[in-house]
Amino acid sequence: MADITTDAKALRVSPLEVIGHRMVATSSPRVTINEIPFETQIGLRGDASKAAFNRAVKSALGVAPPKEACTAVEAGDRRILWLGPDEWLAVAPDDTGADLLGKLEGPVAKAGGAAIDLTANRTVIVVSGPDARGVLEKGCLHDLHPRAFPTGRVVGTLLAKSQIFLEKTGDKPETFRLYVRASFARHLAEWLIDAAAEFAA
Amino acid sequence: MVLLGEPEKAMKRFSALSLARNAFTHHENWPRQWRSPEPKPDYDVIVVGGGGHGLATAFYLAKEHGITNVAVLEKGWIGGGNTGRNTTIVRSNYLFDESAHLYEKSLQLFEQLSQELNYNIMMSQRGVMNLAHNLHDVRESKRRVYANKLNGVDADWLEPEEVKAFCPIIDISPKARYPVMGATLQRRAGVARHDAVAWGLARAADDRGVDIIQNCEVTGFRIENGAVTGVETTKGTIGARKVGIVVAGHTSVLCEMAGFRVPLTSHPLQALVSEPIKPVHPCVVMSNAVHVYVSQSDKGELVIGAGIDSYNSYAQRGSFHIIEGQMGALKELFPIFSRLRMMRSWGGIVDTAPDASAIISKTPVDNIFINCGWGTGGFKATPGSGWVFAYTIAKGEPHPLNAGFTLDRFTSGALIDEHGAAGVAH
Amino acid sequence: MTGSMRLAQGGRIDRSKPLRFTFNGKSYTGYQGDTLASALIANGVHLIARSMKYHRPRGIMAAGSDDPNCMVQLAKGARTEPNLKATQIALYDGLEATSVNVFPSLDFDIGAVNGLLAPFMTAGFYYKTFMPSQAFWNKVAEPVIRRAAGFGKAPDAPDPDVYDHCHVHCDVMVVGGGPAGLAAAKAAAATGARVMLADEQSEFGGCLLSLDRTIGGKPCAEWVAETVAELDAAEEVRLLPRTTVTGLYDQNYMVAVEQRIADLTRSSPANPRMRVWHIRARQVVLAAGSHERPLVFADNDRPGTMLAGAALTYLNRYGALPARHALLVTNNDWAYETALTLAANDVQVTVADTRRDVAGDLTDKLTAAGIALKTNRTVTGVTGGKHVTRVTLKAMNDTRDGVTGEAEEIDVNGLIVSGGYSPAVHLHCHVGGKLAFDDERACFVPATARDGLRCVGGTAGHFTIAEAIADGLSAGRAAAVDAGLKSGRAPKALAVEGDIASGAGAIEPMWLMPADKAPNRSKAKFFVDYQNDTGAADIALAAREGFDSVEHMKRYTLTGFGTDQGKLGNINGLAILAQLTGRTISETGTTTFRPPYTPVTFGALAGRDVGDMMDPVRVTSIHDWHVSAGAEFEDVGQWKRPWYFPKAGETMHQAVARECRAARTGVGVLDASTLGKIEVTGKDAGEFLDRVYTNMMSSLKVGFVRYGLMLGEDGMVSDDGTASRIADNRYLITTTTGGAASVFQRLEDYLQTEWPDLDVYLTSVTEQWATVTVSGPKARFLLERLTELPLDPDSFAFMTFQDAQVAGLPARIYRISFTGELSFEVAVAWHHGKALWEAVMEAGHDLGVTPYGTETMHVLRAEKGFIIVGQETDGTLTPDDLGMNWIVSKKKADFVGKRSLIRPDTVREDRKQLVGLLPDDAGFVVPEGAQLVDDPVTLKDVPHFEPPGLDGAPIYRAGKGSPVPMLGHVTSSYWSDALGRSFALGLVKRGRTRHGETIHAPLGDRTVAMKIVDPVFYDAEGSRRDG
Amino acid sequence: MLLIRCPYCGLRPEVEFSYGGEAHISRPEDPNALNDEEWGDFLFMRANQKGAFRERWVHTHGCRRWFNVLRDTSSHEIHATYEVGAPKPDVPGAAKPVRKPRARKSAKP
Repeated sequence: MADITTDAKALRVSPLEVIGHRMVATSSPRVTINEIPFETQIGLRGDASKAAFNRAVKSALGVAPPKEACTAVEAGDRRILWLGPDEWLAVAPDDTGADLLGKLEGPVAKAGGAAIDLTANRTVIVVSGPDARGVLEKGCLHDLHPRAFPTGRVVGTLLAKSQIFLEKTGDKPETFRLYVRASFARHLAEWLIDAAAEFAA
Repeated sequence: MVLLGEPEKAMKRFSALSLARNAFTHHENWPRQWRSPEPKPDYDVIVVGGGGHGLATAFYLAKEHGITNVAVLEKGWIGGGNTGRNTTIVRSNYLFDESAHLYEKSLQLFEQLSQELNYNIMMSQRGVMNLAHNLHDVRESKRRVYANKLNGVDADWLEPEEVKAFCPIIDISPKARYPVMGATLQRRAGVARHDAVAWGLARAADDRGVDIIQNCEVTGFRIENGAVTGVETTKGTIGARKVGIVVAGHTSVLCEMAGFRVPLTSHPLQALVSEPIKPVHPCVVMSNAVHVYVSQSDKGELVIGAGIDSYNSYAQRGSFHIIEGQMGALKELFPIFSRLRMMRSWGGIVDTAPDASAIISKTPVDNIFINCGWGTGGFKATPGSGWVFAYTIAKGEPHPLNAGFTLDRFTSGALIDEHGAAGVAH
Repeated sequence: MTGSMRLAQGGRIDRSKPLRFTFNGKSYTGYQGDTLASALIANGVHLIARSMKYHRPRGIMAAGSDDPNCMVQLAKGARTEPNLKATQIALYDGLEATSVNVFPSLDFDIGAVNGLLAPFMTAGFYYKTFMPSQAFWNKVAEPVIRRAAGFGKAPDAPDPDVYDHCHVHCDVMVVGGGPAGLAAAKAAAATGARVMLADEQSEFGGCLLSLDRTIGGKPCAEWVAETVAELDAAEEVRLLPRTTVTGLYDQNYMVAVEQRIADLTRSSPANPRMRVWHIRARQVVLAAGSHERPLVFADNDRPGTMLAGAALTYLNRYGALPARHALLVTNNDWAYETALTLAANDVQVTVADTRRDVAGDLTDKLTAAGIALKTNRTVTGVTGGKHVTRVTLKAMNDTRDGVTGEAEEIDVNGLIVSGGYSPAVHLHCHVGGKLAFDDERACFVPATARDGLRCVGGTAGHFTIAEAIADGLSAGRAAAVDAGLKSGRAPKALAVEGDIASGAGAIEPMWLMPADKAPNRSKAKFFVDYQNDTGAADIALAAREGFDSVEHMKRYTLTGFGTDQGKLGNINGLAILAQLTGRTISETGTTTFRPPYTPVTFGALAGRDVGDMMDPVRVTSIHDWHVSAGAEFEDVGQWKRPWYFPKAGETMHQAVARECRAARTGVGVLDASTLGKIEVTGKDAGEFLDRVYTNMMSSLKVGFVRYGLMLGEDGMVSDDGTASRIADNRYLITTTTGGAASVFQRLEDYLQTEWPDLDVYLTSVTEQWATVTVSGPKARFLLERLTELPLDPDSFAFMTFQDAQVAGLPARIYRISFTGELSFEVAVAWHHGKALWEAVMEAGHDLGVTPYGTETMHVLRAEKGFIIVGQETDGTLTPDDLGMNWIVSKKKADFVGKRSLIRPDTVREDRKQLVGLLPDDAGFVVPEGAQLVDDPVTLKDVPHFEPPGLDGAPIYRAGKGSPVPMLGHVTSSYWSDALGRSFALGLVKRGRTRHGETIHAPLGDRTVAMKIVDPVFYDAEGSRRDG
Repeated sequence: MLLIRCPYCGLRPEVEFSYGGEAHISRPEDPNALNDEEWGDFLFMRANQKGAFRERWVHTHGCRRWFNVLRDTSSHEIHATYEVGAPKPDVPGAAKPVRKPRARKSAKP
């Protein structure tokens, strides 16, 4: 894919742009809800037992894909989420997309895998605060207690009726990143606003 | 003080008069509604399964074919399986010809069943509406209405305002998540009292000489030279010239005993009722798209069907989220039901065939016949199913009404794919 | 009874907070902490309701969810609620309650005339009558019966309240906050376990709130307060008062309903009225207590009749005196506590015990309290229509199945009864737990062990507080250990003082009490199920008529079918059935216990899944533009797709005709983003697609696009779409909008389980790409304004794609056409969808660029004879049926569904085939779904179906009653602006051989003749696709 | 709400999964070699045991992997879950499923 021009960048509309202000309005010291739009996301497929695949990923992202199920690894501002036994999601800040994809595509394909741009496929919602868990528990069937869901854990699951990847990124305060498909994002944001009302200021 | 009824030869007719007469004798002269006989050494026909379909089979064997040396073997208590666990809807507005003809036969039998059995089965023809919520629904609904009419089965298409007029408590707001875009209506359809169907059939069959033997579980089949000669039961071996297996959810288990397989899977199907309230819901409403069907019983309970659980099960219970998931849809369609309360819930075991249609057929074993695969829709077929199965057993060949429902369709590919009609449990 | 029955002091009510309320329009006062029932009792009101069948006056029997009688309609208007039990309604200021099912009033109820008809209204009487004809039942009898049935009324407006759900996990879930539950929670919490404790009452403590005991040297109320405070302070303990665990499911999954707002305070998403907790626990401790049983004797339902435990609760917990002159009738020791407590509150008490012998220490206590004790007694009558006034006792005969001696009449205004206790084993049984009848304690107790589930205290049949506390402490600790916690120190044992001993002889099983006459010969009623008016005579009739299975008896007599779910009556009913049929109680067995334990509000079960939250609304990145353009939307699965874009004053027909015209003569634009998209990568990608499509995909060249059909293994068309080869080892395939998820899952299935050796990866990219279709003769002209890429047919061939910048956005342009016109599908990143769309609209402004919706798309493709999966198909059609054999590879040895295409039924010659249909009336659009027949019949002339009889005559036959043979149906039908007439697609038996023939569509009032034609109506030679 | 152990992700609630019916039904190597009855059996005949049953589930909302479960259809008790291609565990008290990074062996014997 061609490089994203500066003009094209300005023309992007994130899935939650129109209701971002309502997410902010709902936020309180007890729980905040924000969209992080346009994070670079690249789907990685491959065989983690192959050194070439690991090398290809590591050289682009600074870290090899995690082998332990349901975990994420971080390297600076990049992270790799385990999604399945041969599937990961590489996440990096906005702006790094084309560069990263360029670095990954060829070497990963050569190692028998695949790297696919998924930047627009999902958007990221961060739910954070002492009551973040209280909000998510209204629709998430996982045990989110820190004993069962430590920082660094990632699960693919349903939140209410939307499929998400749920990643816990911090303990103090508890912080979760929700990766939701773009077409569901608005529904999920509405759901979160509703669920967070109990904890609003 | 043991008050078991005396077995009597002749069935006492039920009527307001007999009720009054018995009141003067403190109701001490009512006989058993069906005897509790010990099994005879052998029978012309053994019907395995004392649900509605099995009892109807025995009744019609006796009534229509004069075959009265018949036993119905029931492992528990009659009418205790799906017959006593369904949401009692009776209708015949099926899409495909074979189904429409069979279910219409059944509906016509239902319409006279109270009189025929001298047992009030409370056949309440209050009309069944199947709602359409999107353009696809509308198209398929109309297709079904036209097909029904050409099959001589009553059917109407209602526009949303007509839906509202027929059932004023439905919300037809176009703003709903899945608005009501119309409905099919079969006015002759309705509900019947499920227990009474089983009991009335049992009483009438018993009166014609059929032995209804409860707490008698079939544990095996006697098969000689490819033909059945009897069944083994917890009450001993019983000889039989012909055997009909009508055990719904447990069909696969019985067929396995008889040495052949059937293309069925057994799933939980749940249902629930609300507390009894004053009449508020005048008809039966079903919705495929939002997965709800609901009527109000004569006792005042809202009777609500939940969906089928995806997994195989014989546990007579399903997963709660199946029920819970339907309550949003219920509340959307009937906003005034929100503050009413679920009082009981239960589960049955439904045997489903790949094309969601029944199997009423000969089998690889001579003189064993099966009647199964009714999935979520068996209750409405009860008398019709018994009628054609009795014919099939008596004649050794299917009746034209069930000719399309034989096992060989899974080899030929001539399925009767009623998934459209049976998409939601009923 | 008149006057205040409120004690001057004592109880847990707050006398400083009086609350005013009305019952049946009359004003009363109660206090904070009262239930409606306790407040009524304190006001001397016992007549609360009428029974269902006979409309007998009824009062308060119990103090909790087990009460069968005291149903009321609470509040008014949209927030009214029927059938609530007065015993469960926490009193609030301004509460309004009325009796249900009474007319014109509770005091004078016309329905009571049914009492006179009682001799006829035996169990199941309705099965025996009302059936002179089907019409009589439908038109006369049933409407009357329906009106008579039911209790309260549904609200007449939508529920303004809000409910929500919560999903939580814990190590140990304790159900019930009485002595056993508190002890269990305490012991479990001491290990650091994550503990949850739920109790249906607003205060924890259970029976301890009504009893006088010493626990660990402290008054029990103090112990409760301390324990609750300790639990409340523990970090990992969650206390849920006012929360009923209504069901236990597989693997320790529980559903519990919390009543968060008990009055008319407005709820909101921030403060829901009820919350449904979904709890997954590693270990469960069931400490749900037990339910007291009444005794079955003549007229045992008079208002003023109350269970002994309930009387104690009203007295001790609410400071409400249930009677001033009371008779206690009992068969057990435990009830004596009530007699002694009543006496201590200056109530004149007599005790009638069914047993011949009562333990010495109890008789001593009675003597000391001045209570007369009569042993070996049965009740033979109770008088007092609206309140008990007199009870008649007789001695039992030697065989204890009849009475002897003189009647003794005792004047009372309260009849306290106790038939023993039934453990609340419901949750144990929800997951298949079995029960055994314990003869010594005369009750069913849990008999099977289940991993992770412990029954303690009353639930285990341990009816003393000492047993309950000991049970709880040990079970709580053991549960925590089993949940993986370290045990630490064993909890200190707690001494309990004040229990009435519970040894052998503490209870004598007593079911149907001996009487003057057998119940069916008596004018009196011996109630078993109060709410349904089921009496011992009904059970006897059921047994007599052969309903001797407990399930049959239950169904025939309705025992246990009430809103109390038989908590009070079921055991008595089955025991009487056992007695009447000469079986033991164990042989008779119980009916099945099923969730919910107590009724659950539908709105609570729905939670927040209402309105637009009922199902996710999926939208494209261009959705907001469509909304502001005034589009009408169509639901396609969860998606909202623009259906058409009406301009002011336009009908749908006009709008669609305009949109079609634009796409055929100018340029139209469609948001096609909803199609499913899957990236197929890996060296075997082509081979894989060859196996799942009917046609060859491995031969596709890079840069090219091919249309493809997918079948099920049954050979029936299941989905369609395009495959584009992006690179040697990389394809992008599209699916139908509705089929995206199922196709993706099915492809993964084949890949993972059937062909794991193929080197292929699938990735869903549906929302990576927004797609805008630009279609029409001016499409190229428009698009050339936005991209530098040459778009002429030589540079950009049909069925190819190229990457380019479009409107400054990185894009991929596909030259494919679903309209037959020159057409480009431009795909950009999802977040660029809106920018692209707006650029197209702007660039095409002077060209009259017209947005079109799914309806126009459907018309345009139908004019070309293109199918829509799910519209032309219904899961019963092969490619050949659709005339699409051209897309079925003859070269491939196998592909999914191939083998099924040569089954006997799929090669049948008279299968339905896709055809075009032209109505003779060119201005008439035949409804989709219309059935097609050969003869021009009219629907109203079709006779009612007469099924063939025993002669086995054919279904289709000459004469009346035969159905009309149907040859197919109309699948798509539209007005065509391009053709200037109506047209349709349909399926007709042997249709391809019948082109030129006429077929008929019988509609409501007319029958439309249609000519069968080729399904391609427009530009059959395909001249327009290059523009 | 069953709790199902995905061989890759661990215990997860039922709603994350979809059901796939009887396990170990192999698509015939050469469907054309089958007669109509045999092909019909492949399409439609399924074991429907009461008791221990080997069945397929897919972790739809999680890792999207198909896997096998040995579950009792009369009690809902799950005896074992195992990857596609892993040896069938015994009934009940089966050996733990063998863990492999990527199960791509022949799915069905």
